[in-house]
Amino acid sequence: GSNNPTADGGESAAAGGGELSGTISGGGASSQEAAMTAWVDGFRGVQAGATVQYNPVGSGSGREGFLAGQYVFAGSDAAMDAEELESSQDQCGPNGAFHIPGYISPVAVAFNLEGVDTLNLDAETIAAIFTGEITTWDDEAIASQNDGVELPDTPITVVHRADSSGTTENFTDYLAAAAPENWTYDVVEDWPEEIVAENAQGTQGVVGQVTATDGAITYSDASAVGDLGTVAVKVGDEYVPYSAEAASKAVENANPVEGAAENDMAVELDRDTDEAGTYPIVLVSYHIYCNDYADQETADLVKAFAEYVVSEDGQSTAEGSAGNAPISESLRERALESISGIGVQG
Amino acid sequence: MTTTTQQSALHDPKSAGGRAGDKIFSGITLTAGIVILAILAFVALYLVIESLPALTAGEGELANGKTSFWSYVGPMMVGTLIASGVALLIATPVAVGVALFISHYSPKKLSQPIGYVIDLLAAIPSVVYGAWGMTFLGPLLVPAYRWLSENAGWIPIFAGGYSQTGRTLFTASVVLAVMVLPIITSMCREIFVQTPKLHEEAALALGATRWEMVKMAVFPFARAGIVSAVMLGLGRALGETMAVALVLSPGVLSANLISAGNQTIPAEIALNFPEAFGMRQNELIAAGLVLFVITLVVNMIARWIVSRHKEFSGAN
Amino acid sequence: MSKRIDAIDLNVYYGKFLAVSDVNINIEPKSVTAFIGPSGCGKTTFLRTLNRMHEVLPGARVEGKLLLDGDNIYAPGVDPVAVRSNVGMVFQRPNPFPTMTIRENVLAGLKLNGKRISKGDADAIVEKSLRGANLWNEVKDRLEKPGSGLSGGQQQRLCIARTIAVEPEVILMDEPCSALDPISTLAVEDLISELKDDYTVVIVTHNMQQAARVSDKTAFFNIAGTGKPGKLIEYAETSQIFNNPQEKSTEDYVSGRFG
Amino acid sequence: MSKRIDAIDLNVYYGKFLAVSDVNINIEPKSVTAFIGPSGCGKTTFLRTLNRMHEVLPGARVEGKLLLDGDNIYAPGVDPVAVRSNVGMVFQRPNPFPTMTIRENVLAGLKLNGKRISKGDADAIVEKSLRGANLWNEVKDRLEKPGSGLSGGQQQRLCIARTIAVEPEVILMDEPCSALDPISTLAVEDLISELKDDYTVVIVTHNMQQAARVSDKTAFFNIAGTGKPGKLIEYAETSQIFNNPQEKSTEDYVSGRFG
Amino acid sequence: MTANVKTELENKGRSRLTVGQKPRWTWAACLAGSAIVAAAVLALIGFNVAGWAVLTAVLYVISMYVATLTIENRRKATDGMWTNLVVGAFLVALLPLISVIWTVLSIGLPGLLAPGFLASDMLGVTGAVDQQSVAEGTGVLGGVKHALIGSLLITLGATVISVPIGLLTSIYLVEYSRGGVFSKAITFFVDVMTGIPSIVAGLFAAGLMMTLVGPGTNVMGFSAVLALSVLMIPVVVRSTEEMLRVVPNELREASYALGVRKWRTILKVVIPTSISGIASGVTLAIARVIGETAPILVTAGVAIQTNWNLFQDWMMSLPVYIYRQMMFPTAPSAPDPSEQRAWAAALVLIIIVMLLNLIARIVAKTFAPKKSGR
Ligand SMILES: Nc1ncnc2c1ncn2[C@@H]1O[C@H](COP(=O)(O)OP(=O)(O)OP(=O)(O)O)[C@@H](O)[C@H]1O
Ligand SMILES: Nc1ncnc2c1ncn2[C@@H]1O[C@H](COP(=O)(O)OP(=O)(O)OP(=O)(O)O)[C@@H](O)[C@H]1O
Ligand SMILES: [Mg+2]
Ligand SMILES: [Mg+2]
Ligand SMILES: O=P([O-])([O-])[O-]
Repeated sequence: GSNNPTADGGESAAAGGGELSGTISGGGASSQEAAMTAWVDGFRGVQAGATVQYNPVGSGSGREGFLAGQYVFAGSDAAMDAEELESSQDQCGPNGAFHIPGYISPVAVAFNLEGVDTLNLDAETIAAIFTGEITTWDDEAIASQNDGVELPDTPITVVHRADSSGTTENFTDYLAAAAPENWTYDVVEDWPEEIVAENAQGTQGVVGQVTATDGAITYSDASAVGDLGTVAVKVGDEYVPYSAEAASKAVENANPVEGAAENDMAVELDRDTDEAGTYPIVLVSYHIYCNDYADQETADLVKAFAEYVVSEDGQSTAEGSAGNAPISESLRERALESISGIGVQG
Repeated sequence: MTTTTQQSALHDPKSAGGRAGDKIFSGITLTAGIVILAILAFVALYLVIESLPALTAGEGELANGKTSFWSYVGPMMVGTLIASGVALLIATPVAVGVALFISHYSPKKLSQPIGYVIDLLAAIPSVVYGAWGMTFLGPLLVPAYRWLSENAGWIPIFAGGYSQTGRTLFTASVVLAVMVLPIITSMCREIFVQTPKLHEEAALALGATRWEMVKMAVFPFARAGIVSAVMLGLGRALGETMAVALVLSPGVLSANLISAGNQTIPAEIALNFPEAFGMRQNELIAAGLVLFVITLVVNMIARWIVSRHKEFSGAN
Repeated sequence: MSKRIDAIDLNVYYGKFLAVSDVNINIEPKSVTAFIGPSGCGKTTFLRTLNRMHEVLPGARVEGKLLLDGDNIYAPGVDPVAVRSNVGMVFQRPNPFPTMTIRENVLAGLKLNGKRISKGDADAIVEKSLRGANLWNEVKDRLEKPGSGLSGGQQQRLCIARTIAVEPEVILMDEPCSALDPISTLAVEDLISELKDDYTVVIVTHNMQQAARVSDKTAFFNIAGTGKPGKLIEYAETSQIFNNPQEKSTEDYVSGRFG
Repeated sequence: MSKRIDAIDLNVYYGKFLAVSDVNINIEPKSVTAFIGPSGCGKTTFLRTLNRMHEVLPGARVEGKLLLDGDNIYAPGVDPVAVRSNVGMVFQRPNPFPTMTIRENVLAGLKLNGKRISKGDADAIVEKSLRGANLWNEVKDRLEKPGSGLSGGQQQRLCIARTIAVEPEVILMDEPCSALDPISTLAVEDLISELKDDYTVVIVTHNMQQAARVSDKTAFFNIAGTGKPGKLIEYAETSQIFNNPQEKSTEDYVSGRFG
Repeated sequence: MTANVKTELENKGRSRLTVGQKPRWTWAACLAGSAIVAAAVLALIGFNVAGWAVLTAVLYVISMYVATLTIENRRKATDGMWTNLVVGAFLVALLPLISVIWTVLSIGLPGLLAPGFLASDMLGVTGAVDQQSVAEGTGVLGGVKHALIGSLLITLGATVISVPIGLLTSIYLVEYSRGGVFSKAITFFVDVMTGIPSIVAGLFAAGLMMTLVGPGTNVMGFSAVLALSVLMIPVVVRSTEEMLRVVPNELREASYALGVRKWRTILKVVIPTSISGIASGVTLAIARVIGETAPILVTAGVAIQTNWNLFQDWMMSLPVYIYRQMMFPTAPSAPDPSEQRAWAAALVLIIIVMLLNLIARIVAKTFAPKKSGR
């Protein structure tokens, strides 16, 4: 069968000359699935003989599979910890593995409130809403930040993710850093069970639930929020709505993870930044590659694919399909440099 | 006539060849049994090995933040048992009723197509059941939940509010009930129609009404089969992941059927496995092992009940 | 406690196959009537129409009238269950309930009425019925054992006990003694003679001597050939059938000169 | 094509229950032997030991020797299937295969064992066996119909046809005529007399006349009381059993003065 | 005399046998009464159609019971009540069926009818494609060919493994084992396995294949076949076992007495007698596993293009396809095309199982006992 992909940007090849062949497999975060579909398709346009397959089994299983040698690269919403990095030497040789920020996406705080498209909220208020302290939309804490917005007395229904999720982890990380007073829970992948609220499986699940429930609010990958209202988050003195640039900027200004190898681009996001125009609730999903592969063929394929992903073409293809934020020019340069180090073991 | 060519007829070579057929066939069936035993023992072994780290983990070693493994699975065990218990409570009478309808009540011409239609329920993938429960059934039940909460709130299982979205343990149970219904129905139906005509007629000739005939001849004959069917249904209900994961809005155990909260083991595994690694994976598999034990205990009880009446088996 | 039975132009079908045609017969209350005839002539089939057991088989149906004390049991609105509790039946093949004990088998019909019977009464009924069927001595020590562990003849007598336990008004017996030894046969024949005082009894038998011994009237059924319907050839006092039959075929049959 | 049977100290058990004890009997080839006795005395049970059908029931077992032409069929290593293909059996309750047509039922013994036979041969066997069982005329037009749609007597004759179709050397019949009318009974009795020329025939019957008519020798079984084992009381020429029995109980039984 | 009786009857017009029966219109009266009462009750607490139907049904059953009890007797009342309940059970079972089928049909049918849905896979279908088709209102691209073939191959594989093994094992349990330790052990494990969460079966199969063929290559259709077999076997064993057990012993005896060997008796008498039940059990088992998502995802992975080889490379299957499309749309910002594809795929899956069911019934009918007579 032939599907006629009209939006196939394969011609303007960024890397390689189209002479590679073979199959490489990756697995991991489901958040990357839409973007990965676009990359896999786009890469086919660059390297017609090469196939990439990606199994969206989840970040944890992806890393597990990568470490077990099942996948040659992994997608993950969280960076590997020291222990995992160490065990990566089994598959990747003594130089281990490294992270590239492949997929950056703002996490929107989205709500369903008749007639309201956008609200200004600071971190404390967001935390108070999600912990259940603020229970109605016309609460003073909300109203005071939103002059001129007609707020109904609808009760607030908090909807969170039922499954373990990188989105939840990033969102709680933001709350813990920016509103430590109000968010007294840990940074977690599983929503704290002490907070009793509605929940649903997956991004589509929570968005669907909020869309169906008047007065509901959730956090979700911004690409999926559709027509829901979204929150502009207070950073410094201004309220910043989510956007690709603002998200990208947050990653740009992040600090490298302590003790990481030079080519490892795992970052520690600065959630309570004051920097203007930065949207701090960002999900960085990494691609994890080996520094060295067992054979040349794999190394070449992985290298070509990794380069394509961070290339301008790759990033814009993904943006067009998945709605994520493309990485900035400077990040791309660093990433290409890291990728160029991919070699063969021994 | 007395022969000295010892055992010529009883040991003739042709017969020996046939006997080999018997040996081979029984050997094959035995091998199949051994294969099953091996596979299943492997699965059990795998589970035990993978569960050990979680089962033996000391305080603070668990990845879910709980102090002990049992405080983690305990509530989910209860949730699982409630969900599948309620599902069976709903499904069993309906399923047996449908099976009876097909085998003894419906017009003979209709029974085949009706059986086919009910079997259709088994054709629907669990994801679809999940989606249906989440988007259609849940909201449909909300008014009933509201009513129950307002009027029967004093009953513990309805106490403490109700869910606005209908994604509750009861909704999950209903979905499970619909999923196990065809399993129980189909097996019961097949057994009901096997009831010897002789015994049905014996009952009717004594002046039994149709229902009395069913009680006298059909149910006793089918007892073991019904139990087996229910056990298969229970197995499905206990082990169902995707539908529950989609329908239920999980949370801590409240044993309240009509509000959000509670969790089942398979749904917990399905929801958390993708992001799990290391100890978290061991915990989830150990939770699976616990589910095994539950299934086993329930089945053993069922077998015991059936075997008590073995003497009165319907095949004689 | 007994009923008269009148069949009027009764045709009995299995689906399209007319198995018995055009039967007209009047069976007096408090009498024993024997049905005789070659195998396959429709004795069982006709007997089963007398308590509406025929229609239990898929596709089986009946045309004509069958009056029980003047009431047509095939009239619209008549409940077959009511008919069957008045007209008991013992089948050709013994069919005790395999899932019940011997005792439960005997009481099966009584339990239906939902009347609570005291254990004492139940015991009395069980004993009386089993004695009536000449089975008491053989099973009195194992009343709680399954009914299927009995020998063929024992099973048949158990079924007889089960039927008389409910004291119906008419008792139909389809070759009740075919699996019985002479002693049990004798006992059942005695039982039939006793039953006659209160009940109407209809019995199918292949045993001419038995028919001669127990019955007041005898009906001879015959069949012209395969695929043809069975017919009631002659119906009269037993002595007449055996000694002075009006029809040639009856004479041939009862004298064994048939076919 | 016929075998002699000798039972030596045969005890037959259902689990712990000794049903028949201590039987010693010699059955000549090419003869007809009748087993008679009251219901429950173990005739069926003993008959079933003659072709090792007894052991099919769970817990059932046999002690002692049973020689078929001098070979102990209960010797270790003996294949029960070989025994059964030499010793055919007709059951008390007719049991045609419900999945098969009448024709297939007759050919069951051959077809189930995977023997290939040409259609012509098969047709011949079917006709011969059905004629032998006096059923041919009734079913010849519906050979492709299911066997379960026959009347009780027809079913029983079908089972007889099925058994003689495999031409065993010994034929065991458990009350083969109990469901048959006199004509079919006569036919089966004729058949038995014919069979005797080639086969050894053992028949259980409750019908004294039948035993007297068809058998060369008669074995009388009796039982002392419930729970007691059945025993072979007397075994002799049929004429002697009926006219001049040595045992009191035999005399009582055959003259109907029993119990 | 006959004529005499006839006229006597005609004159009487009615008989003692119908005396004391409830009038024929009782049911209609009860139904109407129940409906009115139910409406009245609900009017007090807020009317809704579903509640009204349920309440009417409940009231109808009760009122019929009471009416029969007062006019006739308890036994007829009980019998009537159970008849109503049995019919009611059937109607109740139809409700979710109709509802689910309606949902699937109404959402899925347009997708199924979209040109090329069955003939194409997802190669080249990215979020951009979906967004474009939503924006321009053109037809949805992409199809299920790869998932359809994957599902069929994997299920076929699992069936080929599980049905013989399961069937033979249940034969062993019913016909050969005499309740020994070994058969107890099999029964024990089969019981435990009936409740295995499907994902655990998947993990086991993936782990087993990993040790056998090494990491990476273990992701293939065959691993999924193994996983599904683990799920399928217990269902086959348990249902077949039950069906074999109810075959009357006298048929086995009849066959043995003809000198037929045990194995032939089993194959030619026991199995044909119970074939319809066995076929139902097998179809149920297939229906159960063909809809499994999690175990296939972790064993066979996902794919966007057709793969015919069970022993190499990843493979898509219908349930995984449905699940991914539904929960993780190809274009997160334009989920409609994915949703349409998901429900259309669900419809395809249902149709497959229906066809399987039909085949099983035809098979059963060919061998099943000729039903007729006593
Ligand atoms: N399957 C069985 N299990 C236990 N006991 C049995 C079984 N079958 C028969 N018996 C008992 O064994 C004894 C002999 O039974 P058997 O069937 O051989 O009697 P029979 O002489 O054939 O009687 P009938 O003339 O009534 O057929 C009886 O006491 C009977 O209850
Ligand atoms: N269930 C059935 N379906 C179709 N035909 C049947 C059925 N039962 C019986 N018949 C046919 O109806 C006819 C009468 O059968 P019926 O059983 O009444 O005979 P019968 O006189 O009782 O014979 P027997 O003395 O052998 O019991 C026979 O030709 C028989 O084949
Ligand atoms: Mg008859
Ligand atoms: Mg007997
Ligand atoms: O990308 P998620 O981990 O939130 O599914």
